[in-house]
Amino acid sequence: MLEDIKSEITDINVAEASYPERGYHLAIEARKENLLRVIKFFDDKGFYLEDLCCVDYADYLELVYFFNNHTELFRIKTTIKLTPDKPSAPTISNIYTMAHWYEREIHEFFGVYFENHPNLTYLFLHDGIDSYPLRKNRVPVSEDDKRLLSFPIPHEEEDTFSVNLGPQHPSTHGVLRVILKLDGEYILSADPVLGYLHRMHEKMAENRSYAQFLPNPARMDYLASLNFNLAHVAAVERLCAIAVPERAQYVRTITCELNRIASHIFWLGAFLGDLGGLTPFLYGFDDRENILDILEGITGSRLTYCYFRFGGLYNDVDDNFMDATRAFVKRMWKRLPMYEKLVTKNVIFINRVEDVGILERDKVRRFGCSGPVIRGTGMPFDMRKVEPYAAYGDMDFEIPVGENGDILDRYMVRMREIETSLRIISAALEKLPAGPFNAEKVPKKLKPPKGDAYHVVESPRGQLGVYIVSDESDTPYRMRWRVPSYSNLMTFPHLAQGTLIADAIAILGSLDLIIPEIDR
Amino acid sequence: MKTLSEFYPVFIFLIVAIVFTLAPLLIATLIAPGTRGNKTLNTYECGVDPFGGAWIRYSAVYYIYALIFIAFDVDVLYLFPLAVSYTRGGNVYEFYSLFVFIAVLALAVIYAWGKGVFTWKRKILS
Amino acid sequence: MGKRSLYLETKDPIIKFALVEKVLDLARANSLWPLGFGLACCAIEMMSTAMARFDIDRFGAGLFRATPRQADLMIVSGTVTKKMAPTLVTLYEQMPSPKWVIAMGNCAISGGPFVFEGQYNVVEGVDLLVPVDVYIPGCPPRPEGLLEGLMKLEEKITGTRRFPVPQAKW
Amino acid sequence: MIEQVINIVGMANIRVIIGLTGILTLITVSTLLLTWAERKVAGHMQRRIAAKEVGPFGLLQPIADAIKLIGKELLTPADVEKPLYFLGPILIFVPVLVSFVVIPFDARLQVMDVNVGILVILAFSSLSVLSILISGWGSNNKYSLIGAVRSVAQNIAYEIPLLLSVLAVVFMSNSLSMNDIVEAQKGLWYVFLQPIAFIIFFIACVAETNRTPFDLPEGESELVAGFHTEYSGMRFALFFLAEYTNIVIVSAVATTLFLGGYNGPILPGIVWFFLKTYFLVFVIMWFRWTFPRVRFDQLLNFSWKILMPLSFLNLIATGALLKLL
Repeated sequence: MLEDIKSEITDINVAEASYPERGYHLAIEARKENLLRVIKFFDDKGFYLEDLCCVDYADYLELVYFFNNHTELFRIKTTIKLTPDKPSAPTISNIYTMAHWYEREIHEFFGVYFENHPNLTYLFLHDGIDSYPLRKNRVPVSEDDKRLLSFPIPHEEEDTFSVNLGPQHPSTHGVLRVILKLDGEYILSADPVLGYLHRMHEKMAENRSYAQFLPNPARMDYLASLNFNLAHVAAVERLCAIAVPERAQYVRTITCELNRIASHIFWLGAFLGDLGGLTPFLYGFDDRENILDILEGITGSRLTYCYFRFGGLYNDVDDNFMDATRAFVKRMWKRLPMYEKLVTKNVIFINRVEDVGILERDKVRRFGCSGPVIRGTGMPFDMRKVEPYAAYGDMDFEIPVGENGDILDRYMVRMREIETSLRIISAALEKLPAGPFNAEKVPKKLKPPKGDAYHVVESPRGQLGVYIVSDESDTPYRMRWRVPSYSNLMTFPHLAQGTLIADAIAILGSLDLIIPEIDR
Repeated sequence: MKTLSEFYPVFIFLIVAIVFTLAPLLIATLIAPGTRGNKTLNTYECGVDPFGGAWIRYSAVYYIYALIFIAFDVDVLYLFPLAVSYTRGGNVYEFYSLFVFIAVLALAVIYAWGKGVFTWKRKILS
Repeated sequence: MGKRSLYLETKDPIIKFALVEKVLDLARANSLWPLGFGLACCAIEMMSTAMARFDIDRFGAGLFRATPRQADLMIVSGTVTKKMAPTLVTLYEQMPSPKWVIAMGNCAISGGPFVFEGQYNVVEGVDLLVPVDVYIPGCPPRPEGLLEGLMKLEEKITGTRRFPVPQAKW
Repeated sequence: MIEQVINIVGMANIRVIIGLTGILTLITVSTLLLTWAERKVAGHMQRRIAAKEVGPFGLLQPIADAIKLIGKELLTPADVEKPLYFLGPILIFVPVLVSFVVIPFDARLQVMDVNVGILVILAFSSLSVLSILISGWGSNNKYSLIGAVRSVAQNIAYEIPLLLSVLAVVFMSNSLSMNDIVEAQKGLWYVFLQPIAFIIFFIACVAETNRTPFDLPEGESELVAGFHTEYSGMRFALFFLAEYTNIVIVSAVATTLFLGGYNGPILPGIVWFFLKTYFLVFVIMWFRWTFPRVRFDQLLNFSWKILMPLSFLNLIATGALLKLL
């Protein structure tokens, strides 16, 4: 792979990066002029755009493009430098359509203007913000930019109206607002408006030390807070090359899988609530409360856990946690057939979800979505297998996969994933090694070396990546969270186009979105 | 033969029903406190100001169903006299007329089915 | 968003007897229908309060109404950002008159963990926007905390407390 | 003293007044009972105890709800069609109350024995959808407009199977009067002779009263609160009242037509009648907590493609079998 990249593009310098320290295999320094050629090259090679973010170094702005491959793991970091006073860059939304979302975000937060970008209006922020928030020094929003950013009011037509599936709606699972253009019952176009729960996590990361930032990831995605906690901790461990003892890795795997089951059960209840059936929600919460009690025993909180530390855990796992988990696994195996009978065999449910919201397999590379959304289309793309972290390396489990990518397949993938998680937990419980649960000499004031690192974790919603740039101080210079719900949401306008309202609500539910994770 | 005046209980019930609904509304207006904010009287649309009103040429995709319904509803009412005077074991002529009547009705549904009225395709634009 | 910009003009009912008000308050206290309005992590704890184990429906507050027109209790469960503030004020104003607000969680009380110098997008406390009746601290508060908040609100409406208060023994 | 009253007012009027007060008390009591029963049934089906703290076993809960709703402010949004908006909740209650006139609670316990009883019921049952359309269109809210137009299409779709299944019963009983139908079922209830007609009738009734799995007009998860999104306080309570009374009416008519009204071995007639009616009401509530919601085109096609041909065949089969008897 490296040789044909070198041969293909001549006038950029390509540097090999070692995966264990950096998290990516190749670093390419492109320039604004040949950026489109490089992107075109990656597109032909079948790469998908994993993440696009911007880092504000004092004397230049750097746009960072991460490319990766679904079939075999090869992550490439491509960077271009922009002048800080009037930063502008060519848009790549004509090649990777979903890149226009990332570009709108960068335009709002950094003021980078993208030439011939389809729609540069506000996505996260609102017009009360007068400076670009994530810039290191205060840069006021210029006048023409204000006009560019202001929100266009859809004009009134004769026989179609635009409805706000607004911030407060029973089936948007939080404060997501989607403006639907309706012709009778059919949806002509749906475009989400985000930012109703933007809580400035990335800005906070820049003036908090690594340890002080520990509780924040749990507030980003409150249903999978242990996975987010693990992503933050593992990224810093990769940056400072801290070795984590075996026992801590196993306990991390067990608790993350328990958290995954709890998140999938919550999704099952909320999704069926969107379809009108309310009873599975309460049956699901019965099991979920069981898990919450087990995790509360060792972590101390019910929902927003802060259990992992750099190099290990907060406290060790006692044996009534082990018995409770074994009892839970045994009970859950008996409960799954009940869900099967109550939900999967229900003919109204089958009619509502079969062949609805089909995501074609070739389009998946366009959107870069991940998690059950991509596994529903038949692609076995799971970070626990592709980039094993914690103790997933020596666990053997197979990844559940759907066939034609409709809502029923996404539902089936999540239910099979609960079974896979149960198998992982029981296997990990058997092989739990004794020994220390914390690395020995982890300095209190952590000062990672200069450089950047990218670490990926499989959260219940998909591929969660953390990109940390550190400058040897104890606070990260820039921390970028690549969240799965954001790229899964990008498939919604394509899937909901032309369907009925009831289908669109079912599709929105099947994507399993967590709004604070999208808004960060 | 019951003349129209024989149906006066129905009319009394009608009036009492209206009074039965107006009374609590009157009580409510009397004993309920009131608040007025500047957005209180706006139409509710998930917390944001709606884009334009709701009175538009709403394209009800199912007006074809209404057409078939009108044809049906009238025909089915003609079956009621036949049902009341249906003799058991009498002449078979009544059964033939019933069969023909229903066959004609069934034709309407089959025609609509063939025409694809009942399949709702996904409207893909662009 | 300094002084509360909420313009709210309340007028008393036309007929006002002490007995009628007492009966109404007792009825209102026992059937508070909350508005289905979850913002962030506290919304998940609010949902688990409505579920089988803690069951807020025992106190008559189980019917989560989706429209503000039919709700009389707004539980602000989560962070109120500056983009969400006008929507929250609109929803509060669109609720018919005997209405109450519970600020659930640190974010609703004072902006919680997201208040730092140079923060540009969080309203530090819901009471800057709407008059709040009961504050429930916690991040997120446990479901029992929400139930205790409901009891406190019922005590505020009717003046008498339904259950004895657990005495601190130390 | 009673004689003077009788000859002043006339025997027929006395019957109407007693019938009226009886039915009004029946409606209020049954609505309070049903709201309590709905919460309890929902609770126990979802493994939780519902409405326990307010009065013994939560029995005072519906009364608390009713008084609270009376004490709520009646908000009338600004750009709403005033006459339609006010008329909606009133009109929805009228057909519901009036169709109690012809229901035979016991052998002679009937406000008025109309010889076209069934037609009165069917006529008024199709009236209630008008008030839903009026309130949906009048409140100038996109969600209520979509909900209202949906309820019209749903009512149209399920009117025909309703008529055809009632026809099958009228074929058997040769009379439209409710009393004669119940008398004709003295020996064998029609539910055993006409099982298909009963199933079609019951499904169509669940659709008429907009209950799950056909509750599309006020599908909470899609249309926020459907046609009564803009109604607050007592007006919303009237929609509530009309919905529960509609359920009682629908199950009362089903018991009269198929389960042999007040016929029953030992207990007096009226006890049998209420037992059967409230059993059917329980079944309708049971549907609500077990089925998800049907999509809109499936709802229409289910009626036009499955229920209607089935009722045709059933009608032909009834006609043929009657000939052979």
